[in-house]
Parts: sequence; structure tokens; C-alpha cells
Amino acid sequence: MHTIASNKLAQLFILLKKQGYAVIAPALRDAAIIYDEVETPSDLPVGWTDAQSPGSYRLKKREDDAYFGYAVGPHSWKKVVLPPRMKLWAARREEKGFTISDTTEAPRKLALIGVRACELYAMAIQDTVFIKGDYVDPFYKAQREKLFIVAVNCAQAAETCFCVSMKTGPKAETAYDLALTEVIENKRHYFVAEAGSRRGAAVLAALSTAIARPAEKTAARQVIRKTAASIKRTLDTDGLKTLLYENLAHPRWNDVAERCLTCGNCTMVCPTCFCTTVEEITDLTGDHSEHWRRWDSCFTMDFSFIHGEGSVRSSNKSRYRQWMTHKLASWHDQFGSSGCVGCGRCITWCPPGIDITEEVKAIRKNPA
Amino acid sequence: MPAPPRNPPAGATSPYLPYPAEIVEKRLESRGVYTFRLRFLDEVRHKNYDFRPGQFNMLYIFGVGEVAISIVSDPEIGETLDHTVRIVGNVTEALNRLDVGDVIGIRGPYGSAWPLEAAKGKDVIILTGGLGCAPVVSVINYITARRDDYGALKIFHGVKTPKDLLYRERIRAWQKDARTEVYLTVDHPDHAWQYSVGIVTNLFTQIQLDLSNSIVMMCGPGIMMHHAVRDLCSRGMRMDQLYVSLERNMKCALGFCGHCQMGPNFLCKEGPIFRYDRIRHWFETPAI
Amino acid sequence: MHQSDDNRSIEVGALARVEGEGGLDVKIKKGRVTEVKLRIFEPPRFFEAFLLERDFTEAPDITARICGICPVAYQMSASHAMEDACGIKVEGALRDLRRMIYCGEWIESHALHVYMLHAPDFLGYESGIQMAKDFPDIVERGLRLKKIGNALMTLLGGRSVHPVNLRLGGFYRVPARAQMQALKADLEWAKDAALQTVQWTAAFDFPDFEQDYTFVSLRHPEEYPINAGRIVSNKGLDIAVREYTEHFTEEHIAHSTALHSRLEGETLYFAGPMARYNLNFDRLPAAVQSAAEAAGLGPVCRNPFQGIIVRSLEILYACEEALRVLENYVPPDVPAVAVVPRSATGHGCTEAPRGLLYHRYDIDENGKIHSAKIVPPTSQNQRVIENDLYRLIPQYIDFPKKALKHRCEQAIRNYDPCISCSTHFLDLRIKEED
Amino acid sequence: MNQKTAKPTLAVFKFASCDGCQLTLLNCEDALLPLADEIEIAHFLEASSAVLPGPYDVTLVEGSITTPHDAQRIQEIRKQSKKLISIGACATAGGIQALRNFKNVDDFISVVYAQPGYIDTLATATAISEHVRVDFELRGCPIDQKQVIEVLTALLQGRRPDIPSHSLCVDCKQRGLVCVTVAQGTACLGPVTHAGCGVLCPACERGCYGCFGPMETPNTRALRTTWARRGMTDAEISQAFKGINANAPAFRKEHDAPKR
Ligand SMILES: Cc1cc2nc3c(=O)[nH]c(=O)nc-3n(C[C@H](O)[C@H](O)[C@H](O)COP(=O)(O)OP(=O)(O)OC[C@H]3O[C@@H](n4cnc5c(N)ncnc54)[C@H](O)[C@@H]3O)c2cc1C
Ligand code: SF4
Ligand code: SF4
Ligand code: SF4
Repeated sequence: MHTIASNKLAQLFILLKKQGYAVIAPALRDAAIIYDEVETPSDLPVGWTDAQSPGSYRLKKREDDAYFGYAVGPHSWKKVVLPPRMKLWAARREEKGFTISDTTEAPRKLALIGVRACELYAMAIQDTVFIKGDYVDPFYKAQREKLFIVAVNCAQAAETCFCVSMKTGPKAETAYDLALTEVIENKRHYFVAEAGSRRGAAVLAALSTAIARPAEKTAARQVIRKTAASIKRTLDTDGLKTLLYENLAHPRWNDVAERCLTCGNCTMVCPTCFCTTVEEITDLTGDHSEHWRRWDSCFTMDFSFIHGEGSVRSSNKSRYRQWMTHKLASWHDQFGSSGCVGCGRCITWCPPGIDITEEVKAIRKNPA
Repeated sequence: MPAPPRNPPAGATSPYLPYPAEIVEKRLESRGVYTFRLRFLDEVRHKNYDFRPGQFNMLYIFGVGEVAISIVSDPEIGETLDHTVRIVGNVTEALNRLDVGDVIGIRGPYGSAWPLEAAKGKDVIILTGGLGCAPVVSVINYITARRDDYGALKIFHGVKTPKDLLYRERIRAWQKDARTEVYLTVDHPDHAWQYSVGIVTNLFTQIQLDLSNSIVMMCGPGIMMHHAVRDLCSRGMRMDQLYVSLERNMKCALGFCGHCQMGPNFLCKEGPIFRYDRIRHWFETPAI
Repeated sequence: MHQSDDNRSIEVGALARVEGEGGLDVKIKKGRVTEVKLRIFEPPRFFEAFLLERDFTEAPDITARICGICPVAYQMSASHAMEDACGIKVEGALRDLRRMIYCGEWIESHALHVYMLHAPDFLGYESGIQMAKDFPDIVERGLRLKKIGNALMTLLGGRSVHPVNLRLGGFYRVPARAQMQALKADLEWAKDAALQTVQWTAAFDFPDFEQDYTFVSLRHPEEYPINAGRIVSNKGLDIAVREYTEHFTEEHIAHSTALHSRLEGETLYFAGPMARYNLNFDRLPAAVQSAAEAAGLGPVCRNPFQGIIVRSLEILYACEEALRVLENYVPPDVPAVAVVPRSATGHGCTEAPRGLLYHRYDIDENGKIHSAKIVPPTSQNQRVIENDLYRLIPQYIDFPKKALKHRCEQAIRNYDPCISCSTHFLDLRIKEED
Repeated sequence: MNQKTAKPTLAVFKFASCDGCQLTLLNCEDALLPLADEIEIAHFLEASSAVLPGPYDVTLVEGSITTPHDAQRIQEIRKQSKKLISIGACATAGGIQALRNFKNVDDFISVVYAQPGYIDTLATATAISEHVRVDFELRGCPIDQKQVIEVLTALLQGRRPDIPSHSLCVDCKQRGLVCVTVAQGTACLGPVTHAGCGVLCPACERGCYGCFGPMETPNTRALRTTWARRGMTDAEISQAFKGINANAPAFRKEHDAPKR
């Protein structure tokens, strides 16, 4: 483990750019902290934090100049590996029939800075879907291989976070290249850095660092411990799959259906939700056609449309139930883990503030 | 269950790409239903193409989109690759505008197959309604071509009106086989109708079924299947003797798009054909 | 349709290439025009009534829907009127941005009119699209000009028809400097294209048709008028916007649902590009003045058929003005100044592409609207159009009916009447009685 | 329709409206001339004085029905049209002028006109689909350029237009915008509004005001509760539903809700 003085953080950015990476990191925009391409650490939301609660997110000034003193915002890294819209292939009409061309573009080298523990888990979960199944999504895989990941251990959790009970945070544990813990104490501001890969170690070696002293390591551990202790929201996952499978007719689904707007925000912000649909785009001449993929949501009517029956899940209730049981129960059967990493986004960004942890509690309290 | 053959093999190229194939024959089966015989433009691909009865392909119509359609031909007759399509909407209507010589795209095969190994030596009861018939035709063809491997073959087929009856010629051919029984029923008969009237399950009462040594394969509207399952189980059929073919909205057939889920199952991977006891919990939950 | 020696009638299904649809009745008796009625029977849309009881902040978005062709004009006049009521002035960069989006609307609207609606009249086509078959480069130039106007509006307004980014006090969000700069190359091109447009239209064949009109437009001490100034005429009128209703009245005519506007002491008056040009030639930048001169146009133009050249000159001006704003742009600290309601009456008048657009509102201290009055440009020009036809038809009375009909339509299109704000279906009926 | 020799014909008709949707079509500068290559513009008064008689392969109808004469005219147009597509908020829900439906129309006439006797009007402004069968409704005030080209392209290609009817929020998130409701407490109709505009208002940090009308399953009641919890009064919430698409059944019902 090494320490990097806070004013040396810029070196990391410069180095990564020199290695050909575009740097994507938290940035302040439109009254929130989102992920965007940045140039230097000063583009980070220095000295800002957020106050989150169900259906509400507010930026706030911090007392200090922390670079990473906030929790996750409305964006997730899935936009990098699974872009909201993307061309899969194109077809051109020919004398006889048509030809199809693979339009895969070479992915960009991207350095993701400030990836949180829960987000690393989310990426691992999407890897299971797109790389580790029967088929491999070539776009996803290629982009995934071009990532350099700088994780940040959370020094600040939001009121909506519940990674502790999902065992996904606040300390970064899944694959990363570098992991930083930001420490601000007395007059010192530094990062305790740990390499998680050979690439990461090489990068670390090229920065001006010092070997972390025991006290510094302890300070870093303290940061994470304090964060963990501050997380009050919980989701009891014990026997959850069975509980939900056995309660598909629970009256609570009717209750949540009244509050749910079926707006789909929860699925869009969720870092693991991977559903997509396709659109066929043609030009006016009809000689060219493109096959695009775009994010879809199980909250739309088209999602489960089949001819003759219409939407299989036409009620709000069935759509919310699909979403929640998929996240928390059937995901285990499909991919061997929960589909929820406890990032709290769907709670914060749901306009009515529907809280997945509360919905589980309500069913648990009164199971069938 | 052996892993389904992949086309193209994992990792080789993008699994999203369809391969061009020509329509070599287009046959009207009944009102609004056609069988398309297809041939990959790439001879090698055509020769190597392999599937199991019950699997499906994604058919692509230029400029319109893709749909999931079961393969109905016999995998061992390498020359043929048939799909029977009911013309219902966007893509299928566009397909219907095409004719012999036109080119469409194919990727596949996908999904699970009928339990033709498990059924060896047993009676096979086939239950279909409406267009449900298409996916099971492959089974019937398969069994009639290997008649000695199986016991009695009993085909129950229900449609709305006599006009909706598919495969009239084939049915006549099936009827000729001594160990194959074909039972037809319609909801609304016309004066020329010589078979039964009413729902398919009504026929069970009239016919001797050896339930202990049978495998049932079913495909059709949800309501029909619900009735049939209940009826057969009440007669002592075990759920693991029943196989159903299900439908869900489908976009990619690769397990990526998420549309075809039914509980924990992806219809494009675990389905579309399920042993009933494995899907029951979901099948019986409305709007799941 | 029939024609006989002494009794002929021409009926046209509908007047095309105007924005909106309306009707025209012409009666000819023994070779003399006895009646010209521009029938605008708008299915009434009652905007002034809808506005009652609504919140004052809603006026820009609601009134924009009066006209999809010049929504910015409506949003701007409404905003100015409300700001006037609340005693607010929008200055500096925000004022400039407002001028800039207005320039976008002028460019878009004028380019559409010049290239797609009016030029085909001069060159003998039924539409700009048809004209494109023979003059692809010219039509494409027009379309690109129009597109640049739209791009300006989209950058500042979110979209070009019914922009969403305008509000009382300014904008919801202002562009970054880089976004503005990104338009520069296009605007430079547009400036050139506008100059070519002036030269192109100046070469058209114009009938001799000079009239002694009363022109009315805004006039500003420094600028070519877009969104501010006093209301002036070439016959001595010079009033503040708040005095509008003391000098202009509206009347309801049986043959039209669009109210006719009258200026006291005048039988009719002419608003729009030609009025602006004639009353503000001295406020045009030198480059635009010399373009006019090169096109053979003096500081005053009285032939409405040459309105097409004037519009082209205004495109040129709008490009220059937009470029000026772009160069000077420094993003303001806030996207809008606060507008706090108070019980008052507010007046707003700006120059829509087609001329003066006046709004007046009474609001209370909670911002509720108690009365609204809106005078769109078309209601002002309707009488001039009718009058032009009175004088024009005798000149062409011996023309074959198709040509006469065409002349009438062309004369109406001289005004680019945006009838949509008032009307709905124009079928042209020319009746000759014995 | 795909024979190049006999091009399909397109007609555009206008009823009570602001012309903005037709202008949106004319604003598709890049697509206009290519479109004219594929389609014969048979009746489009705003663009051309060439007028061909029907029947038309595709008819776009802008505007709402507000006079007895128009109520007849639309019947005639329907007869002349193989596919009839209503475009814009006026044609699909009555538009802003449907605010008259909330009050006695005579009150409105007297506010605007000194001589009410000259005015011939129906008491209501109604959607085209309330008068004739409509093959497709394209939403928006005004319609979106990309969408109208998509509809025409799809018809030319013989496929269904890809016009999703889910909430604006889905598109908002796909654009990577930050929710103004959650991050700023701004009232936004996005969750109950039909996508299609490209998410213009939230992109300007302003709440959606619903110009694309209700989405497929608008839970307007849940939105009312959501806003009420953020401090809006019943009257303010009702007013928000009484906008450009006030007469769309879902919005109208929610507008009236507190009075029930
Ligand atoms: C595994 C499987 C096998 C099938 N086999 C056959 C077959 O052999 N013959 C046949 O005629 N039909 C079959 N279908 C149904 C066929 O896929 C649909 O009829 C077809 O998708 C309708 O498409 P469309 O675009 O013409 O109709 P539209 O009504 O325009 O449907 C639009 C879209 O919705 C989805 N969709 C609609 N209905 C269905 C459906 N029933 N199943 C899945 N997606 C649907 C598709 O993505 C479709 O493109 C099968 C479906 C599945 C899932
Ligand atoms: S749970 Fe919330 S975010 Fe998700 S669809 Fe329902 S209302 Fe929208
Ligand atoms: S800003 Fe509006 S449209 Fe966007 S997510 Fe929020 S509520 Fe939905
Ligand atoms: S966000 Fe809403 S109000 Fe704004 S343009 Fe889109 S649909 Fe209209």
C-alpha cells in the first residue's frame, strides 16, 4: 500500500491520459454528480457532497475539499459498457437480397475514476450476463477489456445506501486496477492506494507515492469502518428468494402499484438492469437499414407484448413485481447472485420515492 | 441436456448477425399461415446447419426486424429448413410480402428441444391448439420418420374453425399410419366437418390413453394448456411426463434482452420447451 | 368553373403556400372590381379567453401556440408585456440572446417564405420542391439557410417550433460559449448565402405596383428593431408601446374571424419587413445597406412585390446580428432575472417576421391574469392586402383567368400572411358579374 | 407502394391549429427533397399549390375539429385516405383550444369578439379520432421531426413506425440527464408523459409540461401524490394537467379529480 498526497492526484490523470485513456470521472452537472469525461482532478466535484433520501437528491457544500466526498449519483458505469443506444449491425440492399455488416467500432480506452465497491459488484454481475453465459456480447466484452478501473472506497454513504447488508461495500473488493481511500485528517489530505492488478501496480509505481505507514493504513481502514457504521438502511436477504417466490400474490404488490408511476426510472438508473430492445432504422430510399439496440425497461407495455394476448404484464402490479422479484430472487437462479448491489439509486431516483427495502420488509412482516 | 448447438460458435463473430437465406418454397397452409422453405446462400453453412426438433430461429426481414419462429423440418433431412409462420403483425406481414427467390436473414438455432430421447419406446401424445401446431410438427415428422423407436402416436389438434386447420395434406398422411391416431376438433364446425366439436380436452374422455407410459407434448394457447394439464393430471399423469412449449416476447434470443423471462427462466435458453414440473410455479401465476 | 364573354367567375379551391388557410372573395362587375374580401374564418381558438385565470408565467408557452410559424415572437411579446407589468428590464447578455433567437426565427421564416413559398411565383413553379428539380442548388441553399435559422432557435430554445427554453426574465438555461461558437461557421456561410439571396431575388421580374402606404413598425434609437422601440409610421405616428391601444383599434368584420386592426386617422396601414425596412433603413449595418443599393433598392421601397428582396435583406441583417451577439457573448451569471408579480398592466410589442405583434395583460399581485389582448400581424395587414387587390386586379383584368388568379395569389403572398394565427382555410373565389 | 414508377401519394390537411406541425415537416430540411423523391406530394397547401385529387395513400391531419363544417370535412378526407395519421396535440387530443371544453364556449366568444353573431363554432375542440378512424396518432406540440420522418419512412417501407409510448423518463435517463424532480424539486410531468420530444424540457432544467400527452399507462394519481408531498396544492396540480393536452382523457380526469 502506498500513499498519494492529494495534490499529486493530477499525476494519475496525466499518466492515464499519456497511456491513451480517456478519463471518465465524477463531475458536477445539472445539480448532481454524474460521470463524464474530465481533464484534471479539479474537474471533480471538489468540496461537494449529496444528501439523498427516497425521491430526493440535493447537492451540498462540504466543510472540506474532499475529491470523493459523496455517494453514487444518477449515472452508473453501465452507460460505458452497455450504452443507452448502440448500433449492432447494418444491412444494405443488394441486387439479390442484402449484405449485413458488423458495425462494431473499436472501443476506446477508458479510465474510470471513482468506481465504488457496489459498482464493481454491478459490473461483475453484468459480466456474468454478457460474457459468462452461453453467448458473448462482443461489444460489451471488447469495451470491458479496455477499462482501467480506479476504485474509491466510500468515505461517505448516502441515506439510501444499503451495501452493507448486500455485502457489496463500502470497501472495494472485486476486480479493480487501483483502489483509493481518501483520508482527510487534521491538516493532511492524502489517498491510501492499493493496486489490484499488474497494470495498476505499474501505474502506482510511476506516481510519486510513499509507502503507507501503519498509522495511515489504520486511518484508511477507519474511514471505511466509519462509513460502514453510518449505513442504517438494511435489506434482510435471508431466505429472500423463497420469500418472494412464495408471495407472488401478496397484497403489498397492489399497494406499491398505486404508488408506482411505471415511469421506468428505477430500471434506467440501476447499474445491473440490462434489458434492451431493438429498433430497425431505415432510410427513405429503403436501401439501407440499421439494427440498433437501446435500453428497455420491464415497466413498459411493449416489453412483454405478445401477439394475441397483448402485454403479459399489463398491470402496474405485475410490472413492479417482475422488477423486484427479478432483482432480488430470480437473479439468483439465473446468474448465481443477487441482482441488487444496494447502491440505493432506485430509491433516490424514483420520483415517488418507492423504497425496495421497505417493500421487502412489508412482505416479510406479513408473508403468505 | 446437451448444450444446444451454437450458430455461430461462441466468440467467433457477433452472435447478433443474421445470415442470408433464400426462400425456395412458400406454401399456404391455411388462412394466413405459410410454410417457408429456406436455404442459406452460403452452401457450407447450409450443410453444417444443425438443430433439434423444437428449436427455433430468429428470422430477419430486411428493413423490418426479427422474429422467433420454430423450425418444423427434420434435422436429418439436411436439404430442408422449414418454418411455418402465422401472419400476425409487423415482421410476419413483411415476410408475407416476400416470395420464392427473396432473401431473408436467419440466426439460430436457439432454445430447448422436445424430449425425443426420453420419449423413445413410449407412447407420444401431442396436444396442440391453433398455431401451436407449428412447433410440434417437427416432432410428428421426426417420429413418423422413425416409427419403430416409439409407441403409439396420438395427435390431438383443436382449432377455432375448419378453415384454421393446418397441414391438411400432412394430416391425411399421418392418418394413414396404423399406429398414429389423429383427433381433430373445432369450436365452430361447418356442415362439412366430420370430426369432433368442442375443446381438445373433451376428446380425452373418448379415448383410451396409457398415461403411465406416455410423454405428452403440448403447444397452444395458454388457456388450452391450463385445461389440458389439469385434466391430464387429474387422470393420473405425472407432471414430469408433460412438456409444454411457451411463448414470450423475444428480441435477441441470446439471453441478453431480458424480454422472454418467465420467473427465473429465459424462454430463449431454458425454453421454449419445458418439462411441466419445472415451469409449473410460474405457469400458474397470472401475469408473471 | 366556367367562362363566358361578359360573365366570368374564377374559383380556386384553396390558396396555397401561405401559412394557414383562408378565403378570398373577389367580385368584378363590368370590368370593375366591386368587392374584395379576405375571408379569414378562423375556427376561433379563444386564446385571450384561455389566458384568464392562468398564471402569468404561462403566457409565453400558451401564446406560442397561436402560431407555429413565429412562436418566438409570441413568447417574446408576452414576456415583454409581463416584464413591463412587473417593472423588470432584461438587459445585457440575456437581451442579446433574445435578439439572437429572434434572428433565428427571422432567418427560418424568411428563408421559408422566400425560397419555398414566394419565389416559385416569380419563376413559375407550383412549389419550392418542384423548383428544386430545375434549380437544385438554389433550393438547397434556401433549405440550408432555413436550417441554420432553426439551428439557432434549437440551441437557444430547445426546438424551433414552440421553443421550451424561453421564460419571463430570460431563459431556463443559457448556452456555453463553445456552443455558441459552434454556430459561427454556419452563420458565416449563411451571411454569404443571404447576400446571394438578395442578388437572386433582385433579378426577378416585378410588376409596376408602387403604392403610397402608411408603414408602421418599431423604431429603436440604436438598433434595427426586433424586440424594442417606439411605434412609428411614415405619416408622423410616434408613440410608446404602452400607448398602442389609444391609437389602434380592432374591429370584427362579418367575413372574417380575424379581427381587423385600424390605426386612427388612417384607412389602412402596412406592417412587416417592408415597413421595418422603410422606417429603419438608417439603422441597418453598412453591409446590408450596400447590398440593398446593389440590388437596386433605395432606402424606401413601395412595391410590395419587392418584399421578397426586403426579406432577403433582413435575412442578411439577422445573420450579421446573430454573429455580433455570438462574438460578444459571455454567459450571464443567471439564466433569467427574477420576475415578481404585482398588480399592474403590461404592454409588449416586438417585430414578428411578419410585423408588429402587440400583447397587453392585466395581472394581479399573485400573478393571475385578469385580461389579455393580442394583436397579431396578419390582422393589421388584412386590409392592405384587400386594398392591393382592388388596385391590382384592374391592371390584369384582361388576363386569362389562370394568370389573373395567379397574380392575386402572388399579391397575397407578398405579405407572407401567416393566416394560421387567425385563420384556417383560404379558397379564392373571383367572381365576375354582369 | 414500393414501385418506383407509381409513387405513393401524400396529403396534408389542416384543421384548427397553429401550423407548427406542418412547419415541423417543412423543417426537416435534409429529408424534404429525398422525401419528395419517394412520395408524391399530392396535397400540402402550406408547401405547394399543386393539388391532386384523392384518394391518397397517406394523409397527415393537423388540427382539431372545432366547427360543424370541419366535422364534415374530416369525413370526406377519411374517405379519400388509405392511411390517415393525425399529427400533433390538436389532432390527437384537441390541443390547447380544447380548453374551451372546460367552460361554456359562449363565454369565450364574448371575451374575444365584439360581434359574437359572426362566429360559427362547435362547443368543443376534439381529436380527429373522435370523428373518424385513425390509423396512427403522432403526438407532440409540435410533433418531433425525427418521429414524423420515421412514420413516413416506416409507411414507405411497409413496417410499423418505431414510436415508443413509454414515459418521458425512460428517454430522459437514456440521454443521461439529471432528473429535475429528484435533484431540484421541480414539478415535471415526465413520468406520465409520452416520450418522443427528445426530452427537451429537463434538458433545459425545466419540468416537462406534457406536450406529448399521456404515456401508455399514466398513473396520474401517483404523480399528484408525489407533487403534493413536495408542497404543491391541489389547484396547482390540476392546473398542470390543464395544459396543451388538457383534453386527453387521462389528464382531464386528473384535472377534475379534486372536484369529484
Ligand atoms: C420460441 C418461439 C417460437 C415461435 N414459433 C413460431 C412459429 O413457428 N410460427 C409462428 O407463426 N410464430 C411463432 N412464434 C411467434 C412469433 O414470434 C410471433 O408471432 C411474432 O414475433 C410476431 O411478430 P410480428 O412482428 O409479425 O407481430 P407484431 O404483433 O407486430 O409484434 C411485434 C413484436 O412483438 C414481439 N412478439 C409479438 N408476438 C410475439 C410472440 N408470440 N412471441 C414472441 N414475440 C412476440 C416480437 O418481438 C415482434 O416483433 C414463436 C415465438 C417464440 C417465442
Ligand atoms: S418504482 Fe419508482 S422509479 Fe420505478 S417505475 Fe415505479 S415509480 Fe418509477
Ligand atoms: S426530469 Fe422529468 S422526465 Fe426526467 S426523469 Fe425526472 S421526472 Fe422523469
Ligand atoms: S419535456 Fe414535456 S413539455 Fe417539454 S417538450 Fe418534451 S413533452 Fe413537451
